[in-house]
Amino acid sequence: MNAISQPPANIIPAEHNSGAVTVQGLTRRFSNGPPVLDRLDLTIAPGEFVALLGRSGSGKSTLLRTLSGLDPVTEGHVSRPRDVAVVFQESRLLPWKRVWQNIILGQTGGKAGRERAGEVLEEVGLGHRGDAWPLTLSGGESQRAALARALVREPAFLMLDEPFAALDALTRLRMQQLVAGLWTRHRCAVLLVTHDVDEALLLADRAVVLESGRIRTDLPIPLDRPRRHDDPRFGHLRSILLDALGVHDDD
Amino acid sequence: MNAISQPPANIIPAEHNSGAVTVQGLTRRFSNGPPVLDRLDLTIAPGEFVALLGRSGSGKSTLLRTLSGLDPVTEGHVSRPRDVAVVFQESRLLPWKRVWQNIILGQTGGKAGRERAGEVLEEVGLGHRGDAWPLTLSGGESQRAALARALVREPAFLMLDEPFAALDALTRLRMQQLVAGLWTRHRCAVLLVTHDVDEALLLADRAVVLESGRIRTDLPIPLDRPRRHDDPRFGHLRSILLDALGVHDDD
Amino acid sequence: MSETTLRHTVHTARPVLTMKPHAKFQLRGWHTLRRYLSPVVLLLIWQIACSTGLLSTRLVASPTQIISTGWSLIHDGTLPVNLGVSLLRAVSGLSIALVAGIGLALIAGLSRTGEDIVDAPLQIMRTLPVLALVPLFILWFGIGETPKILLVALGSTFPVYLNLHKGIRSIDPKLLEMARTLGLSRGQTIRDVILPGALPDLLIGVRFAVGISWLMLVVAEQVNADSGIGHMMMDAEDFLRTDIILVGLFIYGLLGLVSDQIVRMLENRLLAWRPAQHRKGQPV
Amino acid sequence: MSETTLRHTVHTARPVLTMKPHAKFQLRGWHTLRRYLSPVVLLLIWQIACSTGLLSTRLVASPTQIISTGWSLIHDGTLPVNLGVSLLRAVSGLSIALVAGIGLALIAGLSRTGEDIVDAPLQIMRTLPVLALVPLFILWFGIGETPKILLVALGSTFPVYLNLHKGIRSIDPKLLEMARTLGLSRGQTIRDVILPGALPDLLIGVRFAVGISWLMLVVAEQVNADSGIGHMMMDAEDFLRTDIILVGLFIYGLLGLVSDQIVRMLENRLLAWRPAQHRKGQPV
Amino acid sequence: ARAQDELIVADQKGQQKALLEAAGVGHDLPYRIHWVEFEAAAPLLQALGAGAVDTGIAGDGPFLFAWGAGIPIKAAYVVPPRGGGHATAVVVAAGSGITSAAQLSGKRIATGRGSIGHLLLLRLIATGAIPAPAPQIVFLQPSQAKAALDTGRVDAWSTWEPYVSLETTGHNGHVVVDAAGLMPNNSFFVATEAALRNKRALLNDFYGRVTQAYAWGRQHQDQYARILAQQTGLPDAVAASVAERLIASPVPVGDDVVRAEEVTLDTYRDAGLMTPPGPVSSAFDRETVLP
Ligand SMILES: Nc1ncnc2c1ncn2[C@@H]1O[C@H](COP(=O)(O)OP(=O)(O)OP(=O)(O)O)[C@@H](O)[C@H]1O
Ligand SMILES: Nc1ncnc2c1ncn2[C@@H]1O[C@H](COP(=O)(O)OP(=O)(O)OP(=O)(O)O)[C@@H](O)[C@H]1O
Ligand SMILES: [Mg+2]
Ligand SMILES: [Mg+2]
Repeated sequence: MNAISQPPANIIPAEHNSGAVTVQGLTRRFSNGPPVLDRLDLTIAPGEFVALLGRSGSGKSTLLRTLSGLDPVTEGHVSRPRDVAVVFQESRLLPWKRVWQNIILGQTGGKAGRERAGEVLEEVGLGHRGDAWPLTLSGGESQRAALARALVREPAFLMLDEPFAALDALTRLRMQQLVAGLWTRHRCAVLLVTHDVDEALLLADRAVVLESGRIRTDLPIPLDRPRRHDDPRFGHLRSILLDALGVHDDD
Repeated sequence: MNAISQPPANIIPAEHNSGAVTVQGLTRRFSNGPPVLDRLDLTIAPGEFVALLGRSGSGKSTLLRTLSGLDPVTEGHVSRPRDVAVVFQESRLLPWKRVWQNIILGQTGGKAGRERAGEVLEEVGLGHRGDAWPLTLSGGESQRAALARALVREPAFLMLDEPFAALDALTRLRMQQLVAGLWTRHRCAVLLVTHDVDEALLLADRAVVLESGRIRTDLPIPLDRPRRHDDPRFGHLRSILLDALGVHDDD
Repeated sequence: MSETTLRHTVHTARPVLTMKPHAKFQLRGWHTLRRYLSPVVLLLIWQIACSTGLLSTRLVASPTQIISTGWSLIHDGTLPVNLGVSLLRAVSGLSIALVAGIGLALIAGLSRTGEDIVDAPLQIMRTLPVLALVPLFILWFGIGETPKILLVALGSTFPVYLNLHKGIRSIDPKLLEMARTLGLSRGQTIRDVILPGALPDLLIGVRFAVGISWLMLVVAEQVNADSGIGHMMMDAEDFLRTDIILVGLFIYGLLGLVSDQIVRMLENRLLAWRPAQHRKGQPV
Repeated sequence: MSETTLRHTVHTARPVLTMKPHAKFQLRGWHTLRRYLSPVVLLLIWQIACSTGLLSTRLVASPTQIISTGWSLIHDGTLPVNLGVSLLRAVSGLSIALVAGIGLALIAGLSRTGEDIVDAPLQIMRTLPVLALVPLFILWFGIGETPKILLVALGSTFPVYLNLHKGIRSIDPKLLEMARTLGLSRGQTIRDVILPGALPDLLIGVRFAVGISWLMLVVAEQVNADSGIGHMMMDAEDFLRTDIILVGLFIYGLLGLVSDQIVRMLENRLLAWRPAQHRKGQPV
Repeated sequence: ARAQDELIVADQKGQQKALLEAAGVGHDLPYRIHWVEFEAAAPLLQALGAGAVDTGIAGDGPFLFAWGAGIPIKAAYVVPPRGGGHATAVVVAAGSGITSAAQLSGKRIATGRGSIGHLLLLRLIATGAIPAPAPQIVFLQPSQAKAALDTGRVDAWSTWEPYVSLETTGHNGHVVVDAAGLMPNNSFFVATEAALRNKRALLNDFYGRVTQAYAWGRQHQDQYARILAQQTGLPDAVAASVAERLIASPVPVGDDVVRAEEVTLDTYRDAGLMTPPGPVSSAFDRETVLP
């Protein structure tokens, strides 16, 4: 209750594992409703890129919250690297700090901070808005600023909750490439929540589908990179995933 | 400054037009930056379904704000029907009212209110969350609640700002059908902001692309309804739109 | 993340955190009790200081002495009568203050013209020492109950006004815009958006107002009063009856606790919409 | 939407609204001036009531009389000296109150244990009438400057504490969660998230504290004081110098205005991040 | 720890200090006088009780209440009223038809609770000067009482200097009855028991100088009045009248004083305002010897 920026009391160092994300038997329920997460198991190897799909309200954000240490683990066991970065579903920028200050928040970069922020803002296409107040950003701009804030940290484990939802096709492509680039360079573990099956197939090593609180589909994506939509296996994987999501790929 | 729920001082009844939306020479700039909207012209006929596309930060939400009467018109001329409903990019639910109360907010339905809310919540797949507090909703759930709040009003002019961005493929299809259904029954004018070209092509009579503050592309979509992705003209229109958005449809 | 954790994991290549389930037991009553632990501890220290002679009981009575004085005051009816009279005055004054404060805050918060008219005079009056205003009140309202109740009302209007006004000004403009596009009437917007949105601020204002209303009685009940808690205090002060003064202070303290508890209950009920983990205390 | 609009368009099948450009002229100075129009009008009414004999000047001096008394007090140095002395006491007391209030609010706002320890005693003390505490302060701190400054500090700590505490508790938990996942240290979180987020509340608290600090002087300067604005007021009260009392009230009022103006300037500067259309007054 | 050669003297509204300085008897002291000022008797007596000052001046009423509350102080030196107590009186506003104490019966009279005005009313009722039905006593602070009297909310005001002079000289009101012969009207220099033990010599010397100062004041009454006017902002006429009634000849406490205060104490006890903790004589210090 009383600690800012301190992990929940029940976080202890895990010696048996070196940087992987492990979730075992995680159950989460709100008040006395049915469990949102129900004895869920998930492992993400270091450097692995996992896409998390699932119906609206299936518990994706809840899982991310638990993994970021914001919710207590009451049933089950969770272990993850210490250096994480999270892009939440909402941008969560501090409205009283200019965009560039938000980017390097908590970074002890000294004078270089401003420059570093400028660079990464340039990368997400917000170079011209660095001095703006967050409340004046458009929906997509805030989402990109939140992304920039996560990327600048180069974490061991990156969690992204629908980070491209408010972006137009072109900007979305650019941002996907940016995340892919960071991942390639840095080989961090990534958990990407997305509703876009194509996005999952383009970026991830593995796509998992959350349903009724459990991982019902765990689909490896053995495509070479760079990936292309017209790869014949792409269409196949696509229909498997859409099927798992309850959409029949006939229209 | 002093009026709640009163239109800006400069709204006057337009006698020469019966329910159409007209924007003439609308210019909007923030402080002394370049104009976000630059002598923009747009007409939406009564009962017309227009999709508005554009890069992130191109001014789509700004246009919607002006059309909803929230921003003053300093240059140009805007006229629209009186009964509008808006779904903003953020859900904007009152956190202190239960979901069903948010839906019928300001409706003077009396006892039937609760029932009416229940019906429309059922339609957006939130029947079970009607009694929840908005802050406990997932991202997609709040978006659907905001949509329900607009639909329940059956307005003459419906503005939707990326209303399906946080929804999974299946839920998104359902919501699209819901909006289409309302539109078919009610024949209201609709302005839908979206980043999804397929969505625009599936739903709209016309797709307009905003660029540098003006409508650069105004593409009629002369397809019969119900529309299917495998229609050969669909692919053609798709590549025109993607091209207008700067994406080259080769991957 | 804590340094400790880092130290423990220094031998692994990548520091890792593991979250294990923890038992979530929370006795509801216990928490409420815990709040009142520190006042009780302070009382005990006081009593001990008096008993051991660290604090001269000639100057400051000990808690047990105060309780015995209090008991005799209850017994001979002094205390209940005075409390009752003051309660009536406080409640009447507070009611006026609530109506006036909320009304003025709405006027100032909802229209710029209203703010121009209302705010400056209130900001000026807010700082005037009530003691100096008492003769004016006698002039205008005589020496009966009216000036007493109005003094209470005057003092407690300001916190209600100031906090609510601030609360209205810091309501999320997005919600107000939403209300506008939904075509909510002025009354509906106030009822459904503005007052609930500014409620936490209003509650702080009310909290202050309750405290101030009792403080005002100390001043107001100097005017032709032969009963009331403020009268009792001033009387004791004039006759240097420190034990009675301390009984009075005790009652004021108790009042603080009770009003605190009531506002907390109100908060828990009225702010039920905040997700459970954020409601009590601070979530961080 | 207004009824008028409806009436005009009743002959069209669908009511339609047209928005035309409107000239956006706003003289900056004019708005500030307008705020102080109503106090000036009140003053004028007062003067007229006195001049026409509606208000007996034997009981209440007229503004012109007050100004002339004020002028002579300035001239013979009484006013500047008293003001200076009081200002020093108020500023010292306020500084302590700010440090204590912010510190305690952080303790109570950031940890539940801290709240348990700090909150209840403060809620109790908040309601104690200072007048009754004066003897204790003499006992503990003698009769020099210390008890005066501490009385001021005591009184003004509570509004700072209470408002900031509330402000901290109502910071958007999403931002605090964000700070946690970014690994911000406790100090960074306080500096970058908590204090800026609770700033509007803190400012309200400070506003109250400034007012209360001056009110406390009326009480504090009864003890071993031969100067100070509170002393001047009490003195005038004892010798029934209503004109001096009114000069004092004028100064208190002015002080209210000045502190109000300062806080407004601070607000405009510190809350610059709110989009322009929402900053001044209410956007609705 | 206070220096043994420093005397801390509490003053009300700077009046004693001003008198001592005007009389020029405050110079060439073998010790230091540290003056502290209080707005009223109550905080002054509290400061005495807390041991923060050594001695200070207070009226007999407030002093007896403080002593009754068990505060370790004693009255060491008496400042008797000049002219037998005209400084306390019941006054009425201009144009009032009340001219005698008997007419006050059943009227509304303002006074301060526990003040000498209150004592005067109690004495007037106790001695039958105001016959039944007893007047209704309205407790108000001086400024409040003034407002109430001016607006006719009360019929009379039982008060003391300078208010008596203010009302009569300033506003054409008149005195109905005063305290002469009814009550002692003494003021006292009250000292803490500790000071009486440890600083006896200093106190004796100081009280001697007070006597000299008052003697000077008697001879230079207009000069004293000027000082008073300057200090309090009272109109000159009022100040002159106050000076005439206040300037007295302080003396050590004698048997007559103790006897007189016994009456005061009895009045308070009969009115239920206090319960004395011991014989009245224990409230007085009889060992002051002028140098
Ligand atoms: N604090 C809470 N109290 C009660 N129920 C909650 C709370 N938070 C989330 N829920 C419920 O838990 C379920 C899962 O929520 P979650 O946010 O994890 O969904 P999601 O998979 O992220 O959905 P979306 O794709 O719409 O964002 C939802 O039905 C939601 O309403
Ligand atoms: N209040 C404001 N002050 C300054 N600039 C603003 C303000 N509001 C919006 N802007 C800027 O105007 C531009 C257009 O914003 P708008 O919200 O209309 O974009 P959009 O087309 O809706 O983008 P998105 O698809 O990302 O939501 C953006 O660059 C934005 O930063
Ligand atoms: Mg989610
Ligand atoms: Mg937008």
